[in-house]
Formats: sequence, C-alpha cells, structure tokens
Amino acid sequence: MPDTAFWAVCLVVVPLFFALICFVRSDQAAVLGLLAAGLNALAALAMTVFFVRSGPLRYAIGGWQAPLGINFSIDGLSVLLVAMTAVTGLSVSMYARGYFSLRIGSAGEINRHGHQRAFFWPVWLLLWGALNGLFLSADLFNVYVTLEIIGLSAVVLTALSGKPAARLAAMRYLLVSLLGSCSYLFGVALLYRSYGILDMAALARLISPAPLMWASLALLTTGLLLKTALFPLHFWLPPAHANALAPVSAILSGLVVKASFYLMLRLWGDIFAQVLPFAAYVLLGVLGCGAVLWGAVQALLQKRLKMLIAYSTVAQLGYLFIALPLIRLDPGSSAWEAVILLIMSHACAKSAMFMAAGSIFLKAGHDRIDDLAGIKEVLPISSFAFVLAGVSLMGFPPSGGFVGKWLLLGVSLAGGEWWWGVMLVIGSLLAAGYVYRVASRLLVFKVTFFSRRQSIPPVMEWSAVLLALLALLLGLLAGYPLGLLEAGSPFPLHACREVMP
Amino acid sequence: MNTLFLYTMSGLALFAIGLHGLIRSSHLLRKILAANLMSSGVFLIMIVGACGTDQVMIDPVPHAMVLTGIVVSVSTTAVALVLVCLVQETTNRALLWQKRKRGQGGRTDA
Amino acid sequence: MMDVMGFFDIVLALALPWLGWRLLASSDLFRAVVLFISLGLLMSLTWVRLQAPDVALAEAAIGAGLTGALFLSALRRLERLSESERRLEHAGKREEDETIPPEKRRRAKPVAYVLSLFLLVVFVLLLGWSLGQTPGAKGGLGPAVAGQMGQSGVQSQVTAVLLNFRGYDTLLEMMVLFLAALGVWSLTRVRQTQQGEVPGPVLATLVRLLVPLMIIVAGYLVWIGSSRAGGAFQGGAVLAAAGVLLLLANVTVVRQVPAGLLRWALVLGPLLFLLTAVACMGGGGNLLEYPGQSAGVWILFIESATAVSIGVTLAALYAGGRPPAPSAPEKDNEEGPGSGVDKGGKA
Amino acid sequence: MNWGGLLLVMILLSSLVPGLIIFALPEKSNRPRTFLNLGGAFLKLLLILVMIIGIYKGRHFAVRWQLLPGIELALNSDPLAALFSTLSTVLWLLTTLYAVGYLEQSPNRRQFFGYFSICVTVTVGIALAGNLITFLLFYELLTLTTYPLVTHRGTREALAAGRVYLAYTLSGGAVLLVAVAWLQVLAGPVDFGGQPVLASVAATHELQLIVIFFMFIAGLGVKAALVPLHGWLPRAMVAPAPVSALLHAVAVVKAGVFGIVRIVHDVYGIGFAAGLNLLLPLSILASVSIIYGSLCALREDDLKKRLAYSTISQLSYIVLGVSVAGPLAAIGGLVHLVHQGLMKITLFFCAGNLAETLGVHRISEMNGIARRMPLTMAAFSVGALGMIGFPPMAGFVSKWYLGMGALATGKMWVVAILAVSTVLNAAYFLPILIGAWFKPQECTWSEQVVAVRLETRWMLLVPPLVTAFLVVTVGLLANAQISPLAWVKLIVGREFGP
Repeated sequence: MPDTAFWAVCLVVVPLFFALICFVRSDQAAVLGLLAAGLNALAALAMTVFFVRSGPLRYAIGGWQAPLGINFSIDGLSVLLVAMTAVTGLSVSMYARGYFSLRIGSAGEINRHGHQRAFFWPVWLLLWGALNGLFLSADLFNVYVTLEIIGLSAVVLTALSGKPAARLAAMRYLLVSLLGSCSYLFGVALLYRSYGILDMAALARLISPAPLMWASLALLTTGLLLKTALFPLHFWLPPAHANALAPVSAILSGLVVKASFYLMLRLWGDIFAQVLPFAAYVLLGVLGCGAVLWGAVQALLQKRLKMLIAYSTVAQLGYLFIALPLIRLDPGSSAWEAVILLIMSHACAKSAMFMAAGSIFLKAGHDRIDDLAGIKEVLPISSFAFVLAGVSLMGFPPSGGFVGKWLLLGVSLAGGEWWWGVMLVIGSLLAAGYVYRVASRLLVFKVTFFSRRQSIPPVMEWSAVLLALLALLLGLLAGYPLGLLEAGSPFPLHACREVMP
Repeated sequence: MNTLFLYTMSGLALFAIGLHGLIRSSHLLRKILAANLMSSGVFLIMIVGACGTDQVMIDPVPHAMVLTGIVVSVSTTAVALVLVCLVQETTNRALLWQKRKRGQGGRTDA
Repeated sequence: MMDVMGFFDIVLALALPWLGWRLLASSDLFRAVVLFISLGLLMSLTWVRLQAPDVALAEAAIGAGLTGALFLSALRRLERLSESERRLEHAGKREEDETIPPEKRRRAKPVAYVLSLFLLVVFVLLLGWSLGQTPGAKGGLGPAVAGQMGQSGVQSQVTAVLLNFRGYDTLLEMMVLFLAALGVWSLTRVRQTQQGEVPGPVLATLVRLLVPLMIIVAGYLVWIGSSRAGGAFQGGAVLAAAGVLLLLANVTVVRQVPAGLLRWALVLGPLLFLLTAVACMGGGGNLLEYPGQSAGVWILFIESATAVSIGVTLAALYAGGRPPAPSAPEKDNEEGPGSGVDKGGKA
Repeated sequence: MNWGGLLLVMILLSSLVPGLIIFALPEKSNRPRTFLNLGGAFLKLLLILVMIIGIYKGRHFAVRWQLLPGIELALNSDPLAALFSTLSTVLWLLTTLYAVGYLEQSPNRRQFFGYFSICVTVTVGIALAGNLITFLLFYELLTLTTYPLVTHRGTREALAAGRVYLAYTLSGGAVLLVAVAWLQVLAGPVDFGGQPVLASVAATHELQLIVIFFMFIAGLGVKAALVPLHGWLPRAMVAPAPVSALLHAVAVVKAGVFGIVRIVHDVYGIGFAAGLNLLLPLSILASVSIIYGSLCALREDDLKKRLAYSTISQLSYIVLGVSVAGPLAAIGGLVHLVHQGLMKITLFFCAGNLAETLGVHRISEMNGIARRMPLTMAAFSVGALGMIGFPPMAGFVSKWYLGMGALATGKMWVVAILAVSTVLNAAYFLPILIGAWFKPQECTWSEQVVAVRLETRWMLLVPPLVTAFLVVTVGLLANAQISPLAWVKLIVGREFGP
C-alpha cells in the first residue's frame, strides 16, 4: 500500500537503481537518466500529496526504531527540499539531455565528449539519490555517508569537463570536501561519545551544555560551513562552479550547497537551538554579511559570465546565513519560511541562470561578458531566462526571493535589529548591479552576432526559462509550499518528536 | 591517566597533524596523505570511545562506523590520486595554487 | 603481563602521531608513502589492542594495504609524468623555474608556520581537555545492539550492525565505493600496457599459487563474518589484493576481461543489495526489513555479492582508469548477475 | 472571486495578454500586432468605463489574494484609482496609435510593443493597488519593464541613460521597500481607501513614523523626480518619443506622484500628517522643484529636455497641492494629475512629430516651423499655453484651485511660488511659440517623411490633435458633471469629509 514512506523510499532507491543501470547500459544512459528524473519527480509529487494528507512521519529502515536503527524523518522541511530537488533536477536533466546530445553531435568531438555523457548520468543520479537521502534522514552518521556521496560526486562532475582549470578546481573542491567531512565526522564521533546516540530528534532532547558538546558543535559547524562555502571559506566555490560543464554548474550551485546548509538549519535551528547563545548566530550572520558584500563585489569585477554567476552564489549563500540570527530572533515562524523560500527560489533561479549561461557559452563560443552584446538576437529565450533568473536573484517582486526578503526584513525590524534588514536590501541592490552588468548586454540588440554553432536544442532553452519563471512566480505561490510547512509543523523537527515512539 | 585516554590524545594528535599537513603542505600527494591521517585520527577516537571504561562491554556501532569510514576514505583517496595525476599531467605540477592565474583566467568549458 | 601490554600501549600511542609527523615532514614522497603504510599497520595493531578485530582486518587490508598500493602507483605515475615533462623541456630548450621544494616554501614564512602549529596545539589541548571532562556515554548503543542480537540473524555484533541494524548505511557506502570507481573511470582511462612488461617467472609462479589461495581466504572471511571478525569488506579486500597481484603481474587474462562483464561485476553488489532491500518491502515490511527468521540467509547472500563487487571495485581503483579499449557494453548485456561467479573462477 | 474583482483583474489582463502575445508573434506580423494593441486599448477603456459607472453608482470593486499571512495582494477601486487608471488608459490608446505611426520603419517593434503593453498593465496596477505591498510590487515592476523601453535604441547614450535610470529607481525602490516593511511592522498591513490606521500607533512611535514618511518621500520622489532625485529624467529622454510621451510624462513620474498622494491621503491622512509637521517640508521640497525645474528648462536648447525639466517643475504642483493641506489646494493638485498628463503628452507628441518629420530636435531650429507644420504647432501651442496657465486651458483650472487653496490656508508664499513659476513657464514656452509662428525659417530641415496630403502621417497627427482638444475641453467644461474636476472634487470631498 503506497503511502508517504513508500514514496520516500522510492526517492532514494530509484535514483540509485538507475545510476547503477545507467552505468551498465551506458549507451542508453540519457534515456534511463530522464526516466529516473521523471520517476523521481513523480515520487516527490506523490510523497507531497500523501504528506499533506497524513502529516509528518518517521520511518524505521529495516524495522529498527530510532536509537538502534536509522530512521527517515519526513517533515515539512524535508518534503519541501526534496520537492525542490525534484523540480530543479528534472529540468536540469532535460537540459543535460540536450546539452550532451549537442556536444556529441558536433563533428570531431565525438571521442572527447562521449564519455562525458556516459558518466554524467550515473554520477548525477547518485548525487540526486544522496541528496534525497540527506533531506530525509534523521541519523547523523547516515547523513555523513550521504554527504560523502554528494561531495565526491560533485567533485567527479566538476572534473568531467576535462579542462585544466576544471581539474584544478575539482582537486581543490575534493580537498575541501575531505576536510569538511572529516571535521563533520569528528563532530559526530564526539556527539556519539557523549550521548551514545545518533538520531537527531533524540539528540535534540538530550543536548545540554558541556565542553564536549561545544567541541562537537564547532567541528560539525566548521565542516558544514566549508561545504556550504560561507564567506571566508568560499575560495573553492567560484572556480569549481564556473569551470564545470553547464548542467553540472546548475546542479552544484542550485542543489549541492543547499545540502550542507540544510544540515546547518537542522543543527542550529533545532538540535542545538536550546543551548546556543544568540551571539553565535550573530557571528554567522556577520559572516553572511561579509559573503553578501564580498561575493557581490567580486561578481561585479568578473569578466566571465560563469565566474560572475558563481560569485553570485557566494553572495546568495550569505543571505541564508543572515537569516540564521533572524530565525532565532523571530518569535513566530516567518523567518523559517523566509529561509526556505530563499533556498527554493535560489535553487531554481541559479540553476536556470547557469543553464542559460551554458547555452550562451555554446552558442557564442565564449562567455566574456563584454562581448555578449547582441546574443539576444540568436538566443532570445535563453537571454530572457537569464534576465528572469536575475530578477529573482535581485529579490524583485513577485519572485520568491522578494517574499523571503520581505519576511526577513519584517522580522529584523520587528526585533529591533534593523541592520540585518538593511544588509539584505544593500545585498539586493548589489545583486541588481551585477545582474545589470550582464542584462544590459543581453537586452541590447545588434544587427549581427557572430555565433559558433548553428542551433541550440529548444529543450535547453525552454528548460531554463521555465525554471526561471518558476523562481519568479514562487513568490505569488508562496502560500502553498509554506502551507506545507505549517501543515507539518511550524518548526521542522518539533512535531516529529511528538510522533516518535 | 589511563591507556584509553592516551590513545584518545594520540588520535587527536593525528587529526591535528593531518590538519596541519592538509593546510600547509604544497604537494598534493602530501595533502592527501594528510587527509588520510586526519581520518585515521578520528577513527581512533571513535574506537576508543567504543571501549567501555572497563574494556568489557564493547559498543559495536562505532566499529561499524569506522569500517564504513575506512571504505569511504579509500574511495575518496582513489579519486583524489587520479585527480593529482591529471593535475600533474595538465599543469606539470602537482600543486594547488601555483597555476592559479592560468587556471582562472584561461578559457574554460561551458 | 599487564605491565608489558601497558608499555606496549604507550609506545603505540606515541608512535602513531610521531610516524604521522615524520611522514608529512619527509621531503621524499616515496619515503612518506612507505611511512604511511607502516602507520597503517601500526593502526591495525592498535585496533587489535582496542578489541576491534574487524576494523583491524579492514585497516590492514584496505587502510594500509590497498591505500598504500594506490599511493605507490600514483607516485610512480607522477614520477613518470614529470620525467617525460623534463625530457620535453630539454628537447624544446624551454626554461622554466624548477618546482620549489615544499620545505623551502614552508620555511619562507616561519611566523605563519609557528602560528599555525601553536593554534593546532591549542586545539588539541582544548579538545583533549573537553574529552577528559566528559565521561563516555555508558556503552552507547552497545546494550541496544546486544539486546536485539537474537533477531539479527548473525552472531557477530559488528556484522549485525553493518548489515542489519544499520544496513542502510552500508548500502550507501557501497554506493560510495561504486561512485569512486565511476569517478576514476570518468577521469582517465588506463594507459596501454607495454608489451615488454612481462612478469618474471618468480612473480608468475607466485601469482599462480597465491591468487586461488586468496580467493579461498576471501570466501572464508565472508562466511566467517556472520559469527566472528570478517565479512564482506575484509573478504572483498582480499579479493582486491588478488586482483592487484594479477594487475601487477600483467597477466593477459586481466586485459581480456570483456568490458561489459567488468561493469556488471562492479554493479553486482550494490545492485543486489538494493534489490534485496526493496524486495524486503514486498512482504509488507520496511526497507531492508528481512522477513521472518531468514535474516541470516539474506545477509550471507548480500555479503557474498558485495564482496565480489568490493573486490572488483578496489582492484579497478588500483588499475586507475577505465579499460583502454572503447567499451561496447551492448554485447555483454545478456550475461546476468551470475557473471560475478565467473570473475572468481576465471582467476 | 466576485464580479467586481474579476473586472479589476480583467482590466489588468486586457493589456497584459496582448503584451505577452506580441512577444510570441514574429517580428514581421505588423497587422495582428497593431490589432492586438488597439483592441486591448479599447477593451481596457471599455472596462474602465464600466468601473467608473459602477463607482459613480456607489459600488465598490475589490479583490484580494493572500500570499502568506501578512502579505496580501489587493486591488481596489476607489475614485483616486479610477482617476489615474482612466488617465493612463485614455493616453495609452492615443499613444499606441501614435507609436504605430512613429515606429513604422524601425526594427524591433515586437519588443517595443510587448514591453509597452506590459508597462501600461503595471501602471494601471499601480493605480488600482489596494494596499502598500501591491503598490510596491507594481512600482518595482514598472522600473523593470520601462528599462528596455528607455534603452530601446541600444545606442551608447541610451544604455548610459538606462544605467542612470536603473540606479536611481532601484535605489528608490529599496528605500521604499524598507519603508513599507517598517510601517507594516509598526502598524500591520496598510490598506488604501480605508481609515488611516496610523493614529493608533502614533503615540509610541512618533519619531519612527516621521522617519518612515521621509523614506517614503525619498523612495517615491525618485520616480516623481523631486529635485535632488530628478537626475534620471532628462537623460531618459533618449528614448523614442512615444516612450517619453506616455512614460515620462505620465506613467512613471505619475506613479511616483500618485504614490505620494496615496501616502499623504490614505496612509498617513492629511490631518495626521499635518499634525506631525510632515507637510511643510514636503511643500518646500515641491516649491524648490518647481522653481529649479523651470530654471533648468530655461537653459535647455534640446526640445525634449526642456520638456523634461518642465515635467519636473509641473509634477511638483501636484505634490504642492497635496501638501498645502487644504481641500481647494488638494483639488488643484489632483486635477493637475490629469491636466498635466494631457498637456505634457501633447507637447511630447508634437516634439516627436517635429523630430520624426523634419529631424528637428533643438529649439533653435524651430523658427518658422509653424508654416510647415501648422496643425502640429497648433496643438503644441495649446499645450504650452495650458502649461503657462492661460485661461481657458486645463492648466488654468489647476493653478486657479492651487492658488485659491493656498490663500484659503493662508500660505501666501505658495501663491508667490505659483506666480514666479508661471512667469518662468511663460519665459521658456513663449519664445518657442513666437519663434515658430512669427519668425522666418532659418535652417534647412531634413525631410524624413515623404509628404503626403497632410503635414505628416495621420497616425502621428491625430493623437496630438485629440489631446490638444481635450486640453481645451477639460478646461472649458471644468464644471460639467463628468469632467476630471468634478471627479477630483468627489475624491477630495471624501478625503476631507463633508
């Protein structure tokens, strides 16, 4: 009898299964991959529907209840993030299908790019399965394993491009990822040592201030901050995201960094929330401010489109961290909702942006921003997608980014800490600056534009524009996803605690 | 000071040395060795934690976690080593930062 | 007796960080790798001392042995690459600054060096202090595991945790291993083996003798894993060692393995594990909830399959790239999951 | 959704849908595009008429859509909304006609008309916005959708103007956003048209309310081109004439002014704002803008730029009228919202005609031009005289009420400002008229339109003549039942109470 849990299991099992099959039948990889993406989206939809009906739930894998076994914890937050992954993943998959067919189709490059397609699909599906697993899991060590899959597959995908810069970036990414997961594992080990438990919800009840707890929290946080690329630790992100293949960039910027931030939310928003002092949140918020400023300024200085987008990711991640002190400040749940909206809208917008940039790159043969004037004539839809996504990133109404910003602004003003709100507004003005740098070129029309290739498959252009549109309309539809959060629980984990036996 | 605490400190020291090496070494191979040291240190602390104070009751869960960790670590090491060779192949150096200018300014792929 | 062991513990505990320090400080990479392998062996001894025989076996085989082999082969490859580069430079009379030895670079900034060392010492002391402050958590999940051992289907607690209580972790871990193989294959292909590298007669004989023995040992380890130290990872590691030996000896049969077969062998373990996990849901149970009393059988089945894949995967990691010939997977598709047995028998 | 709400949504869709379809149409299909444009404009006018009749009969149209608790989009039709939306719609119809003629040969018309339609949608959205958040939404969207129109020509100059425009308006929008959010935190969601809610929080948060007020003025003042924030407007004149005519004489700048009116009337309330001493600084700001704009206009030789500076000056009449805080002055200000729109669009149409037909951009080239283009210059003269305030043109009515209002509240200095500004208006408009009508031709014009029977294409000629006619009519028939003045009296009557 299919129910929420069944579909949750499907969300993990289906991508993994298809990853294995894709590897064996590499000639059919694209078809299988798209099939998996479709099934995954279906499962996410079904799970959401059942979740709305029956509410949050814990699922004991292997029939072993929490302290001994690994449990899924399906609450509003996980459902939303899984759904976000499904939507973004589906359109990236469709984009990738067009992308790789194009690269293989062009004469003389068959040998070079054949293996890119063959290996992209299984690795991407593994990554997808691990993302779903991470969002659903309630076990700290299990989360470590999924984090490892995510990190390693992200590195492999980055290196897939084969260019020297991409390889160096992948190497750096791998080392950072190693350091991050090692630190995280250390934290988990120390937590297990002091509490003898790995389940998040159970842990949240046991947490009490002690030296070892602080040590483990510091280690966990450091590891996750490295992986999320918060401001001073962001150095690895721009080269990796900018030098990867276009669908890979979309995945990395849209989804992968969200995984570790999601864990930050769980840790700082729930598990450790009772013991953490406000000053710690402020510290993260200040780093977030740094990220917003530094990322935006760097983005303004970039000459290459993909580097600009990558630095914009650094800045946008800063937003999410600015939200952390506000979550703490907020007596209600609107800061939570804002963060989730920001995450979702950034996932859609940034993926769409990288996808559009990839199409532009393929068409123009380069991504020097200054030489892109007139590309609108040959790639109207992709240019439009880019601008739409940019509008979302700027936090313009009615995008999801706007509603998120609005809610955070309200919280910061109501809480008397208006400077966070001002930072948000300054950040969006800077974002407007760097989006404008590109958009002003894209919107201009010139009579002729030299283009390298004849045609970009329509699926590449349309998948990007639809995703960008979704990001823009997310604000208008915000009530539905956030209602889901309310239906489950205003605060992600609290309701589960009651359900837990 | 009992033996277990000694082992704990030993694990900590391994982690710290690995961390130091990972950050300060310039050759990539050494960085990867250092990362392996770090995880060994963590494993050691986990296994020590599994021994009860009386060394009678052994908790098997950390053992299982360390087994998982060892496999994960060999997997990442394998990928890392291949990457090192590739970096050496394309930049003639197995170093991370030296070719930065070329890496970031050059043509890249979509 | 206790005193002797206590002394041994102290020496071991001091030797580990000292070796780690030495290996990172050594200017010669080869020496560093050798030190790393010996560190792994000492770690393995430590695990024995800490009553973790499963971990000890895995550390010896994978942590020290296979990782060491990986490092050594990478080192060889790096040296070959830099040699050819140097030759190229001389031929083209290209002037380029020699790579600065890392030690000199490090000494160039002594303040930063000392500072980072100082920070690390503080870090260790703080952590050590906090570890000393907090008492351990009374056995952790040990009692819980012990209480449920009756339903786990195996006698070894570690195997019960790995494949039953926390089998989902292990399933994902198999995916990590598979991912590593994918990653390595996606990055490079194996360079063409030179025909001149024919193994000497000693090595050939050794291979002929050792490989069957290793396969038997692997099977035994998997079998014994249900009750004592051992299991899929240890067995798989031994299988991998056999594979590495075959690769080292450059036996022709290794090169003749059809690409499709190899792919199936890599996938076999994770795939069967996954399918078993899902099949458990057929009877109305949860994911990986083995029906009734049959857990032991299922676990043995999964372990055998995964051991084969672990062996093949680790050996493939050692080979360091996808097979040289352009693969034609569609040819070998009719060969089902049973082909893993062939792999074992072929050697 | 009730029928009234549906009507409001239909009003928005009647230009949005044509806009979106135009984007989908190929560049070549001119006839369907023109048909869509004009059809949409007529439909919108019809719907607006239905709405006005409804309001006149005392019906109330509203629709709400809650995004999240505390964030609600609302459309609302109070008389003020009806005034502004009617103005935009009528002028949209005329400008569309004009633009079809103006851009007949130029490339990229698909983009132009697409964005143009969406701009109008957004402008009407601003008019109909029922609360501050909805207003903010459309206000920001207006920035975005007008940018492609400003930079439509794609020249270096146009891009630079676009950059300046965005920098000004985005910063203004950010300030506005903070103000709206802050006010909502203090007082909860603020709806237009209801009773001003701020009095309840005034006791505890007086200082904050004052700060918020000036943030509102700063945010809205950018689009309203109040003086220190006006820098974008003259530069934006590089846009094609229809854009300057509709957007920079009516839609964009009026959106800012309309916002200020909303803030003063519906959010703070006149009495409350006056009680906080907020209105005096606002009227001083407006006076400075009036004088400064006129002085700058005197210096300009470029016709469109002179008109732009004149816009800066004239817009502040509206702000001045609102901030004088008497019913008569408020009538003068609000009616100027309509009158100035009609007069200024006439002037811009004519300026566009001169440029398009004869290539004339500068005032110094205009001597004797009335003989070549008598109808255009007749319309221009009507507009210019109206601006100066000659009776019986529309401008006279506004100035009359402004002056009377100032006298009624005893603010003599406002009367003085009006007098000085009238003199300045005359100083920068009359020389143009004299030169055009009475001086001989001095330089040769490059005839760009092959002369047909008329002095230029009929599509270019009809709109200014119609608007000029309207300028005279609304002035002459100011006391009629359906004139803008009557409508404004209705609004002001509600605001100031019986």
